[in-house]
Amino acid sequence: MYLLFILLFPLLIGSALLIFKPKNAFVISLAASLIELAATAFVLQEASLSPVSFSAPWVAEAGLSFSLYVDGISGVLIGLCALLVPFIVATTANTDRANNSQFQGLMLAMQTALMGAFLAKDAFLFYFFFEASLLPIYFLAAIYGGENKNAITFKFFVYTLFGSLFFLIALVFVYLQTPGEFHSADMDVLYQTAKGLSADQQGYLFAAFFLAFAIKMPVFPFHTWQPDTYTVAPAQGTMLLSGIMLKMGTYGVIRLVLPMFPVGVATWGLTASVLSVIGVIYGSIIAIQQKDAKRLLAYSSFAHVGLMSAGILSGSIEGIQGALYQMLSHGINIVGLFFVIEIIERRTKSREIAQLGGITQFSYPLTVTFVILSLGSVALPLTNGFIGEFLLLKSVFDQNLTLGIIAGITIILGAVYTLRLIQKSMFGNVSRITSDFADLTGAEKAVLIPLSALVILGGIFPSTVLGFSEPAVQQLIQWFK
Amino acid sequence: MTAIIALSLLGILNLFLGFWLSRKTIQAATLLFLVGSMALTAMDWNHEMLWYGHMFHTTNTSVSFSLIIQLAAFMVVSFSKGFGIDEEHTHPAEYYAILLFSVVGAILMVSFDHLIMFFVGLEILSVAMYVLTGSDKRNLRSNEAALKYFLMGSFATGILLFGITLVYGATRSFYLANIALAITNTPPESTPIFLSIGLLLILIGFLFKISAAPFHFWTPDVYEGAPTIFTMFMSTVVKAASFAALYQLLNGPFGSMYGTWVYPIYYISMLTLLVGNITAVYQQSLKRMLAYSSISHAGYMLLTVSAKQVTTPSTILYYSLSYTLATIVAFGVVMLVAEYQTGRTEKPENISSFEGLAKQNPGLAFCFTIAMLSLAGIPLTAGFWGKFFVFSDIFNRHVYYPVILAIVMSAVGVYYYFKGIIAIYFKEGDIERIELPGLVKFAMWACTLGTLLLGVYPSIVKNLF
Amino acid sequence: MQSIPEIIRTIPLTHYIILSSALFCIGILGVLTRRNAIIVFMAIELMLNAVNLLLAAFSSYYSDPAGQIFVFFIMAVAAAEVAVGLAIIVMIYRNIQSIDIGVLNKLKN
Amino acid sequence: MSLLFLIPLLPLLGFAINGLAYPKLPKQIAGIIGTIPPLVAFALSLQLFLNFDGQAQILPIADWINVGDLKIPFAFQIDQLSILMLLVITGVGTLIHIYSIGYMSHDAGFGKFFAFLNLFVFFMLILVLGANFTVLFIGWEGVGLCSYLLIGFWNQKNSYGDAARKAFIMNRIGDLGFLVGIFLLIQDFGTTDYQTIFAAVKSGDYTTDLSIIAFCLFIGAMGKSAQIPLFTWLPDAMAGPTPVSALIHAATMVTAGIYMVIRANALFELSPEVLHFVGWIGLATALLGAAIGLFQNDIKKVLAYSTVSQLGYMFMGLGASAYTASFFHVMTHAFFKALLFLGAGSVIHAMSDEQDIRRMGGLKSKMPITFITFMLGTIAIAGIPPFAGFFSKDEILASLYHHDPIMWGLAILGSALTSFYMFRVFILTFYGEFRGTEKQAHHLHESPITMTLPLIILAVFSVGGGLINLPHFAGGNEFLAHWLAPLLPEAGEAGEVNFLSLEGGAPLLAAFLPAFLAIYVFGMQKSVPAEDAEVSGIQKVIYNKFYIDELYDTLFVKPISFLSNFFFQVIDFLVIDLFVEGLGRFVKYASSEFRRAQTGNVGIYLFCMVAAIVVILFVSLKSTILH
Repeated sequence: MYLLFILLFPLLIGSALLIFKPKNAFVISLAASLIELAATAFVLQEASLSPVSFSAPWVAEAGLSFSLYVDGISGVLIGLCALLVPFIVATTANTDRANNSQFQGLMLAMQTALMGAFLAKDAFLFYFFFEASLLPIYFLAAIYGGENKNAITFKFFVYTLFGSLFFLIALVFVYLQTPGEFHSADMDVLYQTAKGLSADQQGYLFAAFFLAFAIKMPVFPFHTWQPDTYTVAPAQGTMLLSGIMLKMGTYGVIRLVLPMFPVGVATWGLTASVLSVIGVIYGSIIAIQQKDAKRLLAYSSFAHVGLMSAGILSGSIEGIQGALYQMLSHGINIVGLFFVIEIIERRTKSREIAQLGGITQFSYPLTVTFVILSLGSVALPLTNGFIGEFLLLKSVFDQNLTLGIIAGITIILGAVYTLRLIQKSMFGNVSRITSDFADLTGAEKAVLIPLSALVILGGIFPSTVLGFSEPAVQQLIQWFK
Repeated sequence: MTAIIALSLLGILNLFLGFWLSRKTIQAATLLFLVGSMALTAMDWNHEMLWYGHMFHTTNTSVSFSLIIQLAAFMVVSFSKGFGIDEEHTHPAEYYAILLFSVVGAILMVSFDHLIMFFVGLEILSVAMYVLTGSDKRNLRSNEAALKYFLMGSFATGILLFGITLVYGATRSFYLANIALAITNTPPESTPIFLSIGLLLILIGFLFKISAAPFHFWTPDVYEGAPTIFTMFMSTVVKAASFAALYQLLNGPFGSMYGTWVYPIYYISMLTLLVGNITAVYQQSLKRMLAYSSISHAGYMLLTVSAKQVTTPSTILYYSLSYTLATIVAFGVVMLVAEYQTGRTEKPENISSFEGLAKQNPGLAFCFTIAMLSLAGIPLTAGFWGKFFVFSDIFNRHVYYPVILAIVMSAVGVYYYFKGIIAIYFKEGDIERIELPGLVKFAMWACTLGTLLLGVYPSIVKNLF
Repeated sequence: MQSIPEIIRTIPLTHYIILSSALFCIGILGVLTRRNAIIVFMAIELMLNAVNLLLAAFSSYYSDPAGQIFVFFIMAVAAAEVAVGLAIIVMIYRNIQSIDIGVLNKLKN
Repeated sequence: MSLLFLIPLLPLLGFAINGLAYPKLPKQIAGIIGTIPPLVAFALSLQLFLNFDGQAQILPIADWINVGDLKIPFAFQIDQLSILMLLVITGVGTLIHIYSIGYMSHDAGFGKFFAFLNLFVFFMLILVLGANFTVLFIGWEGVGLCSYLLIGFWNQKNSYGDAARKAFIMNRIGDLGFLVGIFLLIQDFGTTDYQTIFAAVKSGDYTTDLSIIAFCLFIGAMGKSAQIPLFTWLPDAMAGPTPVSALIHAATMVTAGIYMVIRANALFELSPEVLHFVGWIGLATALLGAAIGLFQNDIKKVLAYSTVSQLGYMFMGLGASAYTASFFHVMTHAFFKALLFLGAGSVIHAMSDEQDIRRMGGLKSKMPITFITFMLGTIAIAGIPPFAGFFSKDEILASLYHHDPIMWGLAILGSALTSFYMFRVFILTFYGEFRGTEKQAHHLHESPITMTLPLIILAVFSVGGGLINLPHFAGGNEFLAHWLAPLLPEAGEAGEVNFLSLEGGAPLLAAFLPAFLAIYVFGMQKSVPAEDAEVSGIQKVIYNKFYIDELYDTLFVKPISFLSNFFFQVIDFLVIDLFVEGLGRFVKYASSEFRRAQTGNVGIYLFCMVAAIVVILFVSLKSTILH
């Protein structure tokens, strides 16, 4: 029942905001997201003892049930989602979006879609939310986006939808193989059924599933929608996209692809890993010369997620645990980093790296938090990013030595572009547009400082999360092997 | 069953009311009649019965389809306030009466047990549609549409009749049950060849009615030329009724000839999907685009018919309902905006006339968006489940290529449906607030909420039978 | 004195089928080749009559009145179609002073 | 022992206080808060050292990464090696903190500076205390971070920022190798714990080729300890404040690579080819560094290349399995190089930030303490007995002599070069005429006590540091060798040295002759190095560091920049996206073609229908008709 609450509560408040258009949307939205966080924390507390589930009949005649489930794996993701949304809401403080009830309402609606995808136990319910999440984010980006938003967001929408249609068709295929008059799309049943398919079928199905998730993540070469969309979307939209939404792709691979198609993964996993690793290097290299800070981060996110994908596809416990942890870390880091860029853009009206400089002289706290978040992003030990990347690189390395080393180059390239961004924006000479840079406001600090603290805490106490997810991952691995 | 008698009588009554009552009252009366007939129809629920010497058969399936048809008619009538403002030349009562009659025809089409009954129903519906298409007498486009529809429609009727005749020749009966018996009892080698020919010709007659490629050519022209309110009616009622009838024929008497009819249907549905979706992309007129969209939806539904699963009738029902709800809203909004834009812009039905609609008319924009999403098959809307049920039905047949094409084409579909959404939300335009009469508002929101409800909880309809 | 059905049965069924198929095809050809709406319409009527003929033949051969009853229905419906069809054609003629179907191509693409 | 956790914790605390309170805290308080942690840590380390019972101890602090079978705890290991490192880090660290109070007193970023220094000490302590390679890696990257922060400390200047980034990135290249080494260790041993791994290695309980692991780890060391080919960052790192150069880029961080190899000596011992490689890399670096050092005119650059070169010596020692000797040199080098840097800092401080030795001269009388201590440092590094540098370097050379005479010979050459350029710097700085501006001359003064006190203390150690491992022939008992013996393999140490033999005599000659030569050239002839523009020929090549930076720029930086633009503008936009967008365009095109079928002519529509009917009938009934 709690699960139902954490699923529907944001939507409820969100639609109320959309319909009644109250004046103080910001307070309502923030309060709602905090209540959601508290409720989720409570659920996670329960889930750390044993998995929590909820089930209700849904489309009974098609064997679909409205079943929600929190175990170690989905718990991490709903935790991430519930944790980040309050921050993302808070980033609107003191802007004209703060009391824009439409904006806030769409964000909360988005939260429900994301929570739903992570909570779903029924594969179709997952798909349902997987696609439904496109709508609020599409409108967020297309209404509030920047230059050339129509074409870009449209491309994003059609592209991702296109991918997920293949997922749908493959899912229907497996679902129809399930026993019983009405079949079933419960994930456990699907695992069982899919395992019995022939190697060829597993291969095709793997490809269809992975395509959808690869576009969502994105994995090379299905990424061309991503930098544009991240750049054009409003900061909060970008945060939702990169912080949480892309995790639906990685989560989908963990939740569905690995347990359903072990043979498919065995046959095609390496190919997919290679693509992922190409993305890691490719994205990092492109990021090095980017002129637009937001686009740089977009490519860096592309690079990071490639490593997660490769780690997951290695099918090892380190890979999956590392990916889960990295999803959490990456979410925190990238939200913080995009917010830093947003802050700079608010004050200077520019994201052009070459035009910035010397900001540290005006805002020490901004510099410190920016550096900490960046360090998380370059995976320095004792930051959250290190734990994830360490485990991920190890898993890729164990799977294939060469691939692992190539993927490892990311720690070098990551440092190259991240440090460049820091230096050109924070350090160096003050430029014309940064010459009257105002220090952080209280609301901005209230976002950046906790996020930075999380970066460090995450690097020191990973076992809280890793221990939480370990049993579920162990179970998955058992099944996978 | 009593519904068709009631509707026929009420239709005549309507004609008389036209002498005395104002337009508004007649509209209200028509709505009332439809509600009444729906109640009568609903009374047959769970009372399976044969009527008129076994020529008419009420089952739960037929009752559900009848209800959808009447629901569609109800919504169309609700939207109809704007039709025939020109009092001098139009007589609204006549159109309402014709609408009611055509509903009778459609109900016959979904409940027949005898080919004569089917033929009569089909012709009542068709002839009524010819009239309605041409009802805007002064408008050359409407004239042209009517003539095209009429010529091609009666041509298709000829083909269909020849098919029925050949089947009769081969099976010696017009009763569906007897035809089925005759086909199964005749050994394949002694089956006359014209049985197959007859079946195929009947099928072709249907393919014309549901506007499957390459028998779809009339659709865009007629949909565009006809007054929007009747396009709305045509695209919903005719389609639902034809699909129900097609299913009943193919899976009833001709079920054992699966091998003969299924391959043409596969290929034709693929061609339909391709033509409908691809051609829609380039359309500038929203109305014409919706016509192509209707063609493409015929492709999806044809796939289901070919699946021949236990779940097929409920899938067709669900799909028809979701398509009906969305289409009514879509055409409704097109109609309202085009009415507003008439005189303001050159081509009131073009997408460009819709730009900026959302600013002053958020409700209208929202309903339109939901309709488009549903047509595109995005989750949260009824259209998603429609596609889902179609795919799972057809997959049960282990048929893959048509499905893959269908998937690709639905991505193309997203492309053109979103052109409408982008226009109303993200393009600059200065459309003022459009005042909506209460009935229109009601119909629009009812359809929209219905779409959403079905999108979240499809079981309400899907497990009716 | 033979009854009419018996007389009908003196000619093999195949001949009826061939005859009405031929008529039907002539009707189709007429539809395809003519540009005058009235003539096209007449050709369609010819197709319907081919059907009627065949139905009557089958009906006689099978001693089943249903076929002939169907003929009546077809005739009735055809009459209704004629009424509507001619009205449409007249309407068009009034508007453009022509009933050439080739002229009507405002709606396209 | 229970207070051990305080040793790294205190600097962390200092960092936290100074870092959080940075702009508000007054400088005096910031200085004290910054200096106390290393001081207390030094005291604790000393106590640890004195009470050490010879048994290595593992001190688990907390669970860290636990995934499946992989368990990596936060754990400290206290043994002979880490205790000595603790002493060096906290000891030298404390002195440099004290020195910085004076040196940085005019700087606006005073508090921040101490925060970073504390953070560095923290990471360095983690590095040496870690009980497994992963914890070592925390420190390893952490010191890299601090190095980055401190090199770019004066962040307004873009070239400093570039130097900082260069240091971090080159270190990261090495770190990747190190990381791969860690992964290989985990693959083979399932853990990164020192004790487990070394025990397994010693008992032969391993499956993979250890030399690959050793090689990967050594790549890490090459980055951190600035060996060829990853050495170019170290001279650039002199952009940082001088105390940083002394602490990080001379005394402690750069020796982390040596520490790591000594720590993992069990692995390296079983990979002789890697050790061989280590030796040759060390030798090449030593010679290259020394050669470049010959012609540098920036006092800090000279010292930087000297550091590169000395690090090369240490690796040479490792290559000859002379772990004690190398570690000995680590310690003495920490003393005299820190001393030299601090002395240089004192000079620079006095010269109002002038670093070019051609603008100095005659400072002897103005800065007596700096002069004397710098001289002692110079003598020590040149290897003149009985100063610390002599003993440690001689020990390395002696073991090389037994290991590989060619290497030994080249090492002697390097040693001679060292002696020459160090005396060159020394003479040019302190003797002769003052060659700076009037303004600088006016400002010249001896540094404050906070700066000179560390100089004096370090000078004492530079002179007497040799006592730590005084060989038997000099009346010592080789304390260091005995102390470290439990951790090291049996063999590899040199025996007695005879000063009349080639083995004993050559190093002495190499120390003295070049020194005299330098004194003659720069002291008596009073020649001053030429201005930049006048340099030519081979000298120009050397002066420009053999154009290695330019080479790297052409080989790596430019191609990657090119690739970046190429990927972005060509692959992304023209290839991949064109395909994606092309699909859309194709659909549009198809649409525009398809719609032409809709001619509007009923006749054609009907014709299509009939044609379709014929086709359907024909195809469906083909088989039936043919039968």
